[in-house]
Order: sequence, then C-alpha cells, then structure tokens
Amino acid sequence: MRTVRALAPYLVAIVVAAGPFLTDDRFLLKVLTFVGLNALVIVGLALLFGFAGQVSLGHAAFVGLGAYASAVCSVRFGWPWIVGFIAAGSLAALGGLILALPSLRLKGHYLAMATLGFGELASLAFVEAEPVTGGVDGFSGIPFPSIGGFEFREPAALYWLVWAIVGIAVLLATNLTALRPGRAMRALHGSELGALASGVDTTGIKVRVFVLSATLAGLAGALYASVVGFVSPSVFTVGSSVTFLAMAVIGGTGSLAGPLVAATALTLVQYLDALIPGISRDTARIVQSFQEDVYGMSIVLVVLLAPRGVSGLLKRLGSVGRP
Amino acid sequence: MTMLKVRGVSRRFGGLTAVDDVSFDVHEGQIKALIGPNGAGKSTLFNCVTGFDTPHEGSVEFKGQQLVGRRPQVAVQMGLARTFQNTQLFDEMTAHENVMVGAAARHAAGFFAAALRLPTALAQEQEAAATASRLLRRTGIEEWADTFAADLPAGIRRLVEIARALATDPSMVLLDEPAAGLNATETAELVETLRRIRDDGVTVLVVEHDMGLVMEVSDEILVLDRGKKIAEGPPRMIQKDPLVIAAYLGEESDDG
Amino acid sequence: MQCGTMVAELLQFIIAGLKSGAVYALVALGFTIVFGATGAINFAQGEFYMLGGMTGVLLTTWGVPLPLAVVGAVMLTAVIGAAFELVAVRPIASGDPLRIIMVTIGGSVVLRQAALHLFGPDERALRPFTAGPSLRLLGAAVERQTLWVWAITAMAVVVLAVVYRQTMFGKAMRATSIRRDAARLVGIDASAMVTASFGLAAALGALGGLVVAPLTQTAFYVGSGMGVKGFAAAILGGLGNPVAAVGGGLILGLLESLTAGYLDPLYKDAVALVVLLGVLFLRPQGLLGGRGTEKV
Amino acid sequence: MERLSVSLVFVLLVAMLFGCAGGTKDAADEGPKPVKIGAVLSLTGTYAGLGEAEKRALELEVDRINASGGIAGAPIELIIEDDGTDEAKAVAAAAKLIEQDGVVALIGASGTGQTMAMRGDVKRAGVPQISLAGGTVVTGEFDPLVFQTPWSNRIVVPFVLEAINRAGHTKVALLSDSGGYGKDGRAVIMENVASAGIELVADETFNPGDTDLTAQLTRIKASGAQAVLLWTAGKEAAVAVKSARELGLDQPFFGGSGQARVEFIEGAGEAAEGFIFGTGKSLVPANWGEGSVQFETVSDFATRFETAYGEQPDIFAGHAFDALTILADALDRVGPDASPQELRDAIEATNGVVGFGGTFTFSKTDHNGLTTDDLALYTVESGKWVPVK
Repeated sequence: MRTVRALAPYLVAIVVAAGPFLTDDRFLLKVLTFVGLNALVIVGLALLFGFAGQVSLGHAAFVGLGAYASAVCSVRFGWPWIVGFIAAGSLAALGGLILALPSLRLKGHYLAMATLGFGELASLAFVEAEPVTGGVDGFSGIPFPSIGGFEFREPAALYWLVWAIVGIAVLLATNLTALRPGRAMRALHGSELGALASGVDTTGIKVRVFVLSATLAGLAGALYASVVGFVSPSVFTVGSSVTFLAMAVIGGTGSLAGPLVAATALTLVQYLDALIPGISRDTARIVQSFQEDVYGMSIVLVVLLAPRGVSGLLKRLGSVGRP
Repeated sequence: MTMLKVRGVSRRFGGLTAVDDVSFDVHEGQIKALIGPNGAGKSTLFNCVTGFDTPHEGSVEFKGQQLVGRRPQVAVQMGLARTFQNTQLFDEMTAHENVMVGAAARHAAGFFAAALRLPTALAQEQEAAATASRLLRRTGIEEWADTFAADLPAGIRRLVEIARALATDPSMVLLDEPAAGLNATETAELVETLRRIRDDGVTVLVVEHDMGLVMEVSDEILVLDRGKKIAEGPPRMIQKDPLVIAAYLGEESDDG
Repeated sequence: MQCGTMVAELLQFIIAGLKSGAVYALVALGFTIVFGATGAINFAQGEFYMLGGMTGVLLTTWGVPLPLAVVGAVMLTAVIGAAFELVAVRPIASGDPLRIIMVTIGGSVVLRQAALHLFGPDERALRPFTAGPSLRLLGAAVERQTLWVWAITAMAVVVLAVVYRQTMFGKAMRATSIRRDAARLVGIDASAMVTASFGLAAALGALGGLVVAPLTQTAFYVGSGMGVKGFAAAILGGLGNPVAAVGGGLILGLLESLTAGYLDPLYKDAVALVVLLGVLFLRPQGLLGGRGTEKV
Repeated sequence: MERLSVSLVFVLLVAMLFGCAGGTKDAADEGPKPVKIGAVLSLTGTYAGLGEAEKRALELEVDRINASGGIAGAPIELIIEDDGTDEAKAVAAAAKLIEQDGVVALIGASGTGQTMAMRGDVKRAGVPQISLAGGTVVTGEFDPLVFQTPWSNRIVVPFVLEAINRAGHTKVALLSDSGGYGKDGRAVIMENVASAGIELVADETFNPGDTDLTAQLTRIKASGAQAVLLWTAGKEAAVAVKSARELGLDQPFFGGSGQARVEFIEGAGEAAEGFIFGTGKSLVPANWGEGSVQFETVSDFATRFETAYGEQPDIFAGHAFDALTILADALDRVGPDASPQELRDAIEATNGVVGFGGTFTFSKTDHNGLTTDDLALYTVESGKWVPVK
C-alpha cells in the first residue's frame, strides 16, 4: 500500500506525459492543454487560498496581464517567445506585489474587496488601453511558442510544453508546502495570532504567496495567448476569477492534489458534449447553462458542509479502511 | 541583569483605561507572576509587552531594546515568546508540526531554497524537527507528537503551546494562564515544567489565577487591579498585603 | 449667457451625481448594516439591488399595481436576504470570517444565475412612478423619477434613523454591532439581529434597484457592478457608520458625474474602483470614520 | 492515502477520456458520404439569445435541403458546437470540428471575439469560415478564408449618414458606446462623415452598463447639433433617448442595426417614437416589393421558421440562414466532394445569391457582399418600427 501511495504521483506524471501517445485526437489534446493552463493558475491559488487562507477575486487580471505582456513582446517588439514568457511572469509578479503590499496589511475581507476592485479595474484597462491591447476587438496574430528555433505548433507539442510547465510548478509547489514555508502558510491560516507568536513573518508570507500565485497566473496567461493566438478582454473578467476561486475552494484546503483534480474536472465539464459523444445535446446544454450555478452552489456547499473540499473528502474516504 | 523593563505603560479603550501607568522589571532567571482579579488588565498588559497591542504611553525595553511599535514576530526574533489564554494552536497540524513552526522562527523565509530543496533548507528542516522532538520530550508530551492539534485535550494544548514558544529559543517567555483547564496532577507537572524552563536559563513571566501554583513557583509577584499596579514583591509579602486582600475579597463579593 | 449655460451645466451634473449617489447610498447602507452585525462584508449585497428591480418588473407584468409591486418587491427581497442568512451564513457565523466571505461570494453567483433562469437574459424596464415631463431648475432638468429617488432615499434614511434611535429593535441592533457577546448578556438574541440585518440590507438594496429601474432598466447582471460601487461608497465614508455611508454614496455619485462631465465619460466606472482601492490602501477607516483601523 | 485516491481518480478520468474519444471515429458508411459542415454558436453565455436563433435557422435549412435531395444527392451533416460566448471554447470547438469531425466549412461564430479567436485554426486547416458576427474587423482585417453575412457597419454607416444629410442635418452629435459594436461603428463614422457632408459637433462615448448619460447629453445639447447619431446595440440606447427627452434635447435621433431590437422600443417607451435607424430591408419584407425574388425568399423563410418554431425569425436567424444559403449555393457549383480550398474559391465566386440580408456578391476584396441597396430606413411609430416613406 505504501509503495502504491509513493508511486502514485509518478504514475500520474507518466500518464500525463504519455498523453499524446495515447491519442491522436488533436481536439482532445487541445482541451487537455486548456486543462493544463487552468491547472497552472490553480497551483498558485491552491497555495494562496488552500494554504495561506487568502481570497483573491482578481486572478483573471493577472492571467490577462501575462497574456497581453507576452502578446506585445512577441508581436509588437518581435522578441523571442521565451523573453515574452518571462516578461509576462515578471509583470504579473510586479502587479501582484503592488496590490499585495498595501492590501495584505488589511483583514481578509478587505483583501477580497481590493482584489475584486483590481480585477474590475484591469478589465477596464484591457478595453481602454487600445493601442496596447487592441481594445474590445482583441489582439490577434500571436505566434506559437518557440524555443531556440523549435516552434510548438502541433497540438501534441503545445500539450507537452504546457504540461511540462505545470509539472515544474507542481514540483516546486510540493517542495514549498512540504517544508517550512508550507508550514508557515498553514499556520497563518490556522491561527494568525499563533503564527505571529511563533515568529512567523505573516505579512511577508502573505506577500510572497500572493506574488507567487500572481506570477503563475501571468505565466498561464502567456501560454494561453500563444496557444490560442488571440487575446481579448472578455476572457479576463471577474467572472473568470470567480471560476478559478471555485476550483480552488472545491479542491479544498491544505492540498495541491485536490485543487488540481477540481480544476481538471471543472474544465472538462465545459467540453462535455464534445468529449462524451453519446451525450444528448440537451443534456450537455443544460449542464453548460447551469455551469455557473454549479460553481456558486459548490462554493456555498463546500464552505458550509465540507470546508476541506475535495481533498478533505478524499482523505476521509482514504481513512475509512484504516484500522 | 534586567531582562524586561516596563515603564509607565497605559492603554485605553474608548473611555476605559485598561492599563494605567504600570511600571515593573523582570530579572534574568526569575519566574515572575502577574496576578489580579478579572478585568484587571493582565492580558492587555501582556499584549502591550509582546507587540500584539500598542500602548498609548510608556516604554517597554527588552534586553535593552525598545519594543513598543515593533511587530510581534520581531519580539519573537529578539527572544521574547508568549502563549495565549485561549490557546492559538494550528488545528490542522500535528503537535510536532506546531512546535516546528516555532522552531523555524529565526530562519529566513526561504521560499526559494525550499522550492528547490536546497541543502540549507533541508538542514534547517532537520534541525527544526529535532528541536521540536526535544521540546515535546522536555514538556513531557512526546506521545502526542503525531496527533492533530484539534484532537488534543485542553491540558496538552497548553503544553504544546509552551513547547512552541520555547522552540523559538527565547530568553524569556510570557505564559498567559497556563494552568487554566488543568487537573491537579497536570498542574503539579506544570510546576515542574516551569522550573525546568527556568533552569534551562529562560526567564518566565506568568499570568495565573491558580494561587497555589503562583505562590509555589514564583520568585516575585506583581498584582494589578483595575489597570493599576497595587503591589509587587515576593510571595510571602504579597500574601499579607492588605490592598491585595481587599482587591480579591472585592472580586469574590462581586461574583456573589 | 455663457456663464448661465455653464452654471446650468454644472447644476445638471450635480443633479445626475446626486441621483446615482442616492442609490449608492442605499446599497452602501446595506453593507454597513451587515458589517455592523457580523463584522463581515456581504458580497451578495449588489444582488439584492438587482433582485429588487427584477422582482418589481415581474410583479408589474403580472398586473400588480406599481405601488404594491414596489412594496412587494422590497418585502420579497428582504425575505430572500433573511433566508439567505439563515441557510448559508448562520451555520458558520461564529467561525472563520473567511468562510462568511466565501459563502456570500458563492451566494451572489447563485442569486444572479437564479435571476437569469427565472427572468431571462434581457433587460427589463419599470414604469416611471409618476408620468410627466421633467421639471426645470435654473436651466437644468430634473426628471420626475429623480425626485422619487431622492424622496425614497431620504425617507429610508429617516425611517432607519428613527428605528435605530427610538425602537427596542434598533437599540438591540446597535448594541449587537458594538459588542455581540455583551449584547447577549443583556438578553439580546444576537443571531436574530444578524438575520434581521441581512433582511434590512436586502430591503435597502431592493429599494435602490426599484427606484432607478424606470431610469436605467434592469437585468440579471447589474448586481455585481453595483455591489462594488456600493462598497466603494460605504468604505469611502467609513465602514460601519450609517451616516458616513450615505455621505460616501453621495460623494461617489458626484465624483462620477463630474468626472464624466468635465474629464472623460469613459473614466466614470474607474472612479469608484480608484476610490475603493485608494481608500483601502491609504485610509481603511474611511474619510469620515474616526475608529481605529482594522488592521490585524 | 489522500495522494493515492487523488491520483487514482485522475488516472481514471484521463483514461476514460482517451477511451471515449477513441471510440468515436468509426461511424457506419451508408449511401453517399454526407457533406460535413460545422457551426460554432453561442448557445450559452452572453450571446445565448443570438446562438439559439441561429441554431434554429441552420437546422431548419439543413432539413429542407436534405429533404429536397441534398447536394447532388449527398446530405448535409451539420455539427453544432456551443462556444458559451467564450473565446477559448470557440477555439476548442473549431479544433474539434476541423480535427475530429473533418468538416469542409465552418459557420460562425455568433460573436466577433469568438470569430477572431477561431482564425488561427481556420487558417492552419485552410477551411472557409462564414461568420455570423457583425464586427467590421471580421472582414475588415481581411482573410481570404473568412466571410461574413450580417450588414456590417461599413455599409450601414454611410447609408445612415446619407439619410441624415438628406434630412437636412449637417451638424451632428455622435453618441456611441465603448464596447465592440459602438467602437467599431464610431471608427467607420469618423472615416465617412466628411464625404457625407456632415460635421460632427460632438463626439461622446459611454461605457457598456452605464446607467446615467446626463453628462454626455448635456454636452450634446450645448453643442448646437441638429441631430444625434446614436451608435450602440446595448440597453443604454433606451437610457439615452429617455434622458435626452427629459433633458429637453428634442433633436431627431438616428441609429443603426443596434436599434432593430424589440428591447430598445420597450425600454425607451414613448421616447423611442420618431427614432430613425437604418438596417436591412428584410426587417420588413414588404420593403422588397411583393413578388420580387427577395420578398419571396424572405417570406418563405419566415413562414417556414414560424411553422417550425411558432415565432418570427429575428435578424440573427436571418444571418444564419444566409450563411447556409451561400454555402449550399457554392456546394451546388463544386459538388459534395469538393476540397475546402475548392469550396472557398466557390464561395468567393458567389454572385447574386439572394438571402435574408440581401443579395450577396463576393469578390476577392469584399467578403461581406452586401450593398446599401439591401438597406432601408425605419422609424418607430406607436411602439413599432415602420419603413420610412
């Protein structure tokens, strides 16, 4: 049993890495690539919400910041893709820092409001900064990612690129949570007074986690821009932020695996009709028109009934068989 | 040597003066007790001393350095640790992990090192784990190490919190009612623990209601009533102090 | 002549600003009342504004006379607000404030989606309360509905003040907002006060949604934007202070209107957001608030 | 334990997906191979109203064409995907239709953003796309593969400007929204005012969702404009005309296709009376003259639509009808086995095809294919729109 448990992450990694060998369905690979993009955002949100207990209603803005930064770098400036990718992460990190420094001094509900305000403001800016962002018409003609002359244009290549980055992010986040910073974050969530009395630099931890999660969102945005090739403001709304938050909340606290499962499941639901060929169109439509209801309802129910979310449920399931 | 030097500290809430011009010293190697009836301002004074609250007036010097206006974790890093009247443990972590949080108090945040599992991070981790185990043994609760804090009995929670405070490697600890909720045996063990802490070279300031414990363990006692210091001295002297007796009798008749 | 037009123009902007501002004030009052009773921000407050307008439209399309429809919509929304508190907030009221925030965020999505499914995606209009041409004031026009907005807001504020000062219920509410545990000691049912605060906040939001519906139309999606503006108004004044909430609402409305009038209308929506972030970062106790900052 | 269960769930999920997708490809071959056409529509989300009407029109027409023998005996197989008014989903839907279903042409998307987002995949696959979105950018940012059926601002704007000029107004105030439709229209208006002999004395904008336009209208009132040109498709149009009347701004209002919405007239009530807007003639089919081909085509479609669904088709249904009509016409010319490239060339050669929007004639530079001849001027009278005599 112990070996299975130890091997499980490797097993998942192998299955994910082998994806393109298991199917030649280019659509499915594209959908799974989108799953990877959301997963990247959720790794950051799992740290921020699930470990450090901070609410953000503005993460879609960081995704947008990254997407536009990478688009501008590669299209307007003609810089290599990787430079735009790094610029996207840096810009999102900077945005996160500017927002985090003043607002994290405040109590939790103020942070949530500040991120909401920031998200709305960013949405406006994406529309109004037309010379940079292309305004409502969007920004088109963004090239595929390329590193050193290799262009990731095939769905399988994009899939590998995105999931490789997700893999790295998950690995780093796992290390982070297993060691002292993870304990400090959980301590902060468990009791802020207790954390302060234990010498935890609570503000420093909050700022770092916030910036880290904003950076991951920015990188996801850069990948989104070059995978889709087109960016418009309608993608980076507060609505999307709520969706991200729902994934993190449903995924549960104190775990990376739970939020990743939630992100995967909730992203796949959006493509239900295309993924399960037998499903009737009406069923798929009902599922899709009630998608947001499900998000909202899930947040309420999880908070009321199962505060530890999917990860908590899985933990409980797992412990049933234990002596 | 004077470890803690409090001078003229006052803290008001609206019209109410919770702590009124209090001054006292705590010397190195002492166990000093802070007592007083309910609402005397003991917890507020504690908060003002540890950086959780800011006094309106007065100064708090710890090992010669000014503490007023500093953030609580700075006080911890300077060697001043505390516990709470309502224990503030991290419920979703084990007792051992709780103490480990304290053990890492003086390390840098180390996000980068931890994410990359650099040797320094791993070494610190081992050191923290070892410190935590040692302190759980020292406080006599090593059998609870792997229990989640949420599942610990009240008495053990207090000890875990003390162990966590000690893990920060303090020169002085402030314990807020450590005996509350303990039975007689546990209280007796607590007396031993407090002495052991002092013998390890840690100065102790303790707020306590249990008079037996206070008289038995403390080298010096400070008495607060309605925010004011009314007496200070060795236990024998305090026991006979008419002001103290009056204050406590007053409280009892209030309760009745 | 030139000077006259300029004065009329300024007056027109002020009228428009005080019109929007009055509505912000109603929504901001809702935030303030819930914050007073629970110490938490109700992220679903904007949805009550939306529900008021939409249920009012629904009732009139069923043939309910307008005055009855307005009263009915306010009461219905108040019941929804109280029910929301009972079902979703009460079970966690004593716990982590983070959970209350999450529940109200989730709840706002649920309420908005429910409105979408029940009322449809289209914009709906409510009849003006009294028909007729606008009134003139020194060359500026005042729509009749604007007078209703002011009158009803003023009435709500006065009634609220009287209730808070004079009635047992109001005193209990104030006591609860000062100290929950102390309130319980003197025999006040603090949880009932929290439920009542949600109902009251919902009623005020609904009133706001109803009085402007004839001017602006309403739709299932208008709640979240109004929530942000109402909160900006509430925190501009200083959260937890009803008088300041009204002041904050009026100031925000004026700021928006003058920005649209003398700078660029496109910056209008940014005003509330800049105010929100600016106040949060620089002066979380609000411009008019004297209480200690709510730092950790 | 937790990790194990989580991983198991994940592995199962992934395996299930691959399994499902693997099983979809072997459809039984009977009779002539169908012509596969994909459609990406917004059936949910913000544009759900548009997508639903478009879907009905497309399904109605496919059934009609197949019932009358299809394309040289081969039936049309229409595969509709929902993009949820979301660009990422539009991209995935396009990829699915192209890669998985192997469609020869795409219809859609309903919205401009979604249409633009699909462009990358469309280009790579070389499949022709007929968009149902009205944004000028769709065919303005020219792509040889992309066509569009709605009346774009590029033809509606000059038509309305000319009407304003003909009514004797030369000083005009513009009020437009900063969203897609308004911004697009404003750009085209700016290009055309001079040639239409009109001077813009005010140029005011507002944000989608604005509930108070006092500032803009006050300035327009002070600008001395003889007429107001309102360019928006949002609910703010009703707010604009209502507050204009309240503020005593009594100049005539003009607008475009954005006002061909029942919601506008309902929302504005009295204040909408006398509003003049330009849009397609087919809004009132009688415009075409009874007995004309156009009249027959539009009323035939309207009758069949009403029989099938119990309500009149709106303009969005009409645009979808046109996309399929154009596609069927091109397929008739090149046959059911044509490659996407041949089909594209055939669509570009479309000449005089009569649809709902008007008579479509594409060229190498014009992929919208309509002219001002397909437009008419309407005014609101007693809560209904009627053609201006």
